[in-house]
Amino acid sequence: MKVMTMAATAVLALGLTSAQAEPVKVGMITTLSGGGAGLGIDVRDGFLLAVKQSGNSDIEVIVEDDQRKPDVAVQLADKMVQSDKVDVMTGIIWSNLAMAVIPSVTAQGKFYLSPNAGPSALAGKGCHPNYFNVAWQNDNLHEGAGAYANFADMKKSFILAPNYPAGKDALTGYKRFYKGDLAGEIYTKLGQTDYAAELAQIRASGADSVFFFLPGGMGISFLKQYKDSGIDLPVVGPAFSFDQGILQAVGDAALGVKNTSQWSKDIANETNKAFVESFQAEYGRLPSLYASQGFDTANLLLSAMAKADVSDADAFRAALEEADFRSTRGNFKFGPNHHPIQDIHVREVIKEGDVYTNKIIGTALTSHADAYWAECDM
Amino acid sequence: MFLMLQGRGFMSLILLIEQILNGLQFGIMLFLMAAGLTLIFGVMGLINLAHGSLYMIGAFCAAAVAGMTGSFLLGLIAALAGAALAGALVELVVIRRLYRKDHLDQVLATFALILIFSEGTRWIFGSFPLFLDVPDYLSGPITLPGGIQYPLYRLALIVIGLAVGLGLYLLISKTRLGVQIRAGENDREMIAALGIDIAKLYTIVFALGAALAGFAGALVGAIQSVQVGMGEPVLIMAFVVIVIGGIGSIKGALIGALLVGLTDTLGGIFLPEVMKLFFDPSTATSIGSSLASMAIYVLMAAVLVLKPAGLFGARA
Amino acid sequence: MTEQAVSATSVPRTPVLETRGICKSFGALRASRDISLDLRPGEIHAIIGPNGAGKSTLIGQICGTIKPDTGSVHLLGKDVTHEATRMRARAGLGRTFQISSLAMEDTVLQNAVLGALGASGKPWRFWKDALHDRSLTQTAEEALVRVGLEDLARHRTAELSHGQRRQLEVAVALTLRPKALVMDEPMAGMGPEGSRLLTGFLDRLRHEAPILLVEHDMDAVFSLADRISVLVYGEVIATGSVEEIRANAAVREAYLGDEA
Amino acid sequence: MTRETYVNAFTLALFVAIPLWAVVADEPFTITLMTRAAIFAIAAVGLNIALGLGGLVSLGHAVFFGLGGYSMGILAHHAQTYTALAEWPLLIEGTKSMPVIWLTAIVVSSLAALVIGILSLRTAGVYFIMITLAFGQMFFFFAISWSEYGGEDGLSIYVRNGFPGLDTLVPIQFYGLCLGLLCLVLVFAWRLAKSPFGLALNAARQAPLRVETVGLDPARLRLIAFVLSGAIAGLAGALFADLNRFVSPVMFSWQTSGEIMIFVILGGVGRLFGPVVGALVFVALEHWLGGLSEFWHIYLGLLLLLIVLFARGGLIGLVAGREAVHD
Repeated sequence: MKVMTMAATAVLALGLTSAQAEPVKVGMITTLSGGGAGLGIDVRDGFLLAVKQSGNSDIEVIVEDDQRKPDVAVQLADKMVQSDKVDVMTGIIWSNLAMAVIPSVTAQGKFYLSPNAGPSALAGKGCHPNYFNVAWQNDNLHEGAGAYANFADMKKSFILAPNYPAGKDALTGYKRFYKGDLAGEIYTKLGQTDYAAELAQIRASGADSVFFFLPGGMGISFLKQYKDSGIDLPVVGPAFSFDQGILQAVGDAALGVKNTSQWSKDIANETNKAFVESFQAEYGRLPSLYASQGFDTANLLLSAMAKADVSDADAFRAALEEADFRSTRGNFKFGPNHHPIQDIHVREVIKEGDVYTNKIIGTALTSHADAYWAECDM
Repeated sequence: MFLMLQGRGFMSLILLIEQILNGLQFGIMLFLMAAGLTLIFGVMGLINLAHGSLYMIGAFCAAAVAGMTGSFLLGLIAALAGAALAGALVELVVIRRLYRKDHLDQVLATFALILIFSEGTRWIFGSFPLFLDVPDYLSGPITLPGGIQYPLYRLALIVIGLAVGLGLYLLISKTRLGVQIRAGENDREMIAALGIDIAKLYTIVFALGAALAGFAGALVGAIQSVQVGMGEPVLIMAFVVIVIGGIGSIKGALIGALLVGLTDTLGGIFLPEVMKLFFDPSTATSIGSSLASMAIYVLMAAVLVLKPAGLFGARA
Repeated sequence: MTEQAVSATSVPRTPVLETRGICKSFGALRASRDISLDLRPGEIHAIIGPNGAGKSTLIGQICGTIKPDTGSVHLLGKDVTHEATRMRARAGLGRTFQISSLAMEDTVLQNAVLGALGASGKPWRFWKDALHDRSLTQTAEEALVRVGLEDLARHRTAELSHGQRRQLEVAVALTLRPKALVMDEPMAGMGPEGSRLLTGFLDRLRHEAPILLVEHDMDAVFSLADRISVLVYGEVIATGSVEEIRANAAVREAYLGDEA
Repeated sequence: MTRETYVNAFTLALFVAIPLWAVVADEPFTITLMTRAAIFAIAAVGLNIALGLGGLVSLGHAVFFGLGGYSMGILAHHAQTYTALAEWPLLIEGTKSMPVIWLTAIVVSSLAALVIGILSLRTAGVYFIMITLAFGQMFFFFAISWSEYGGEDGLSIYVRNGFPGLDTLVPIQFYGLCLGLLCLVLVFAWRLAKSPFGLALNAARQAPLRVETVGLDPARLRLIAFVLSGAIAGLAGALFADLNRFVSPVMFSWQTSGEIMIFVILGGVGRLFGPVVGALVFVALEHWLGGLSEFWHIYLGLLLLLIVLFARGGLIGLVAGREAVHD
């Protein structure tokens, strides 16, 4: 039933847009195999869902798997620019891959719309007119967590993250807003799976709260072990460790944890509601943060295509800057460095029937911009 | 060092003991993984890079069965059975063709098996991590003498690990299979002379090693993330363990595992603290953490430079 | 006992190779017990003994792959006890192995050239073709001619028969222009014809370099040896001429008696 | 001419013909792929000196590949940010000149190979495999946390480094440079295998005791082989970094070591063109299989397995048979 209605709108939309738009070729490089493939698959599915719903046949999407290897990503980017002659690129999940690919893509005059990674270097001095970030600057969610910690009257946080650049950015972001003292600050090994030693330190530190950024399997391991350790300090973290994709694997250990996100499936607006329903209908699972980012990225692109030809770079850029699309997040606009100015929400992990998910309990930061825009000179 | 740390305020003797306990527990988990690896090398002379995949298979079997039945115990049994079955199958189809080949071919072939197992698992179970939790009767902390709060499950892991170690010791020293295994380690011709079916013995030993890995995967999976690729980091650690202990030696594997467990755990805590004597806290944390992540490899290189065949190794 | 046996023979000149009271134990097993031997210019000194008598251990200590617990090894009057195998080789000690130790994938010529290369002491050349280096190939080819393998020079070593590999072992040793040779069972696995040829060859070779010969083939030993030492349970129980050894009661009891 | 010679000539012809076709057909990405294959081939030819000739199964060649990459990354990074690399004891500045970068990469990776070799060659067999792996892991974790040069994010170089008289940004010109270096390295490896050193090293692999008995030191032969091998892998690393205009700790990972080894075994261990064929086939597979299925690693795994089990001597062995490698 639902699918049929969608198909009908698609045909309708096709008739409306095909007359005006110039065909746009999109190159999507994302992680589809190996560890972390779940994120790339969600971004891809969200993006393609939006394209399908638009019914716009003037958009061609080429999807390639970067295997989470920077060198593969760089070469795929070369291929898409040189051989496929794409106009717009998107899809990269990881900051280190983004740093490898984006500067050269934008230098070659292509547009890049980031559906996930937002390294600080590309928000500040390394910003580029053709680079747009539709997700967040890397620090944003951590800053939101810091702000929430103040709100929740946390005075002595114990903070930890893996020992790599994004981890350092995370702790910096948290500290930027957090006003209390630190009970401890730890960099763990990247890929670490056992946190017994860190948990013992947390227990002994006299902390009143814990902030952590441990993406992927690291976060699952940490939360399970945290619960098992019997420490019952409040935990706060960015949405990455509490996302739909991995929440089921964490289980009860995540219940009640506060996490910060620019998106949640219960954000009350029509676009989001329709997105969650159609995503579930199409793929048979609840959408994740990453899926929403992929979906928004595609809609941003479609909105620009409706206004300008991609061949006219200046007009197309201006159209993108307007961000005239309905975001699943509600309020969305770009700052001067082409990074989002948006609300960062606080969510709590709950159980709906058998499924673990999040519900919004408040807003940590309203119309929040990143800390680097002043350094951006374009 | 202890005094210095005490001076920093939040390091106490209790904490130190707890961390040593953590190191031991981690070491014993590594031992479960390393025992199978070293057994397989000792008897068949095979370097099995795919051992980590069997660990992963164990965890996935446990998660799937525990998810369906709600019983952690059934999950563990499934892990043992699943990994042993996968091990026996792989031995029959691929591994037995590798015994006569050199290490180079073994490395490449078992590397290929990793690719097949990892992507195959992802194909079956999808790209998202699975759920496997500590059973209720083992969850939460208990209080040890001296007021140490320690998770019951981790204590159980220590006990199970030691029990498996003891079981292996008895198996090898007291049973008929053990006699055959020891014969296989020392003299291949002797096995034939004893009238033992070598092919069958090898399949059994490989399945046994696989079952140990799968068992470890299931036990660890309950407090970690059950996901594709979970086996590789552990595999490398297990190799570090058996190389330090001396390849083929179960005793070496146990001692190597405890050494690696303690080095890794205590290094992660103390190196950043030590660095704080020389640098400002933030730099110290960062440098100390980098050194800590290299610590076990430095340990291994140092052991090999001093004892080129490991601590208890007989042959190179 | 050994003192007496040595004095019974009369080879005048100073020894080329000498062991003085070497002892070696492996755990409880005493593989060498106070062994003093020497090898004098122009002679073939055979070492015989039953299996497990410690012949291989003795050779290992002479050539430097095994370190004696006590005692010393002297080559051309110099104490080489603490020198590595390769240093002894450079000083002029040639060796053939009981189990052929050759580069099997390489050609016969390449193996011989390896010897010449070792003798030249200059392996650190990375460009010029070793098989087109006259200074190396000449030595190698001469050695092959001497053992009668020149026609097989281009063949892979793996294609050689057992006996031919033995010949190649000898050829490689010859490329070093050794001052003394240690040969570990060179006749093993050879047919009667091959043994006869090799016996004749060694007979002539002794004037070039004296030979310490470990051999099971008693016919060869008795026809070649100037002196024989009998090793039993790690101990030299007698050293003397062929006649003396044949006549020695202890030897007959411990060793020859078993065979007879 | 043996069949292997024909296979070698055919391979070389592919390395010339495919990119030329790509220029004509305006398929620049094919040139990029061929450049990737050529660079991997250089690294693998380097490894083959240690592995094929010396019998040293090193699972740590990513160290040298990575050091070459970081030599390029660090020098170019300082050049593009106009900062000095070191001011004391003497002023060292960055550079964007490929020859200088290559030389640095070779020197740095040789020195590392010397130190790692001295320590690792005390061991043998599996222990050697594992100790080289351990060194690789040390460098990997160090690079990840070395925030000055990007840590896990790595370092991006915005413009490819320069070579006198060439525009390296033009794919075919950079490819020509890489192919030229590959040929140089091949000639070197070919001469090396036949040289007195190569002869001795080859014998040291098959019969170490024999080599010692003729008065040579197998340990030192192996060490020099390891250093030469590392130096070539380092050169390849510098080129690889320049191809991607990017370096990251991934270059140090044990998977990288494994892949370089795969190139060698896939093509044929100890054969001059084995690594070249292996690298070419691997890059082709990665490209085509990757396009066919998300789960292409399964097919790659199966293929590798078949080769190990049924094609001794790698692909070249399969086509050309087991012929004399030398002479």
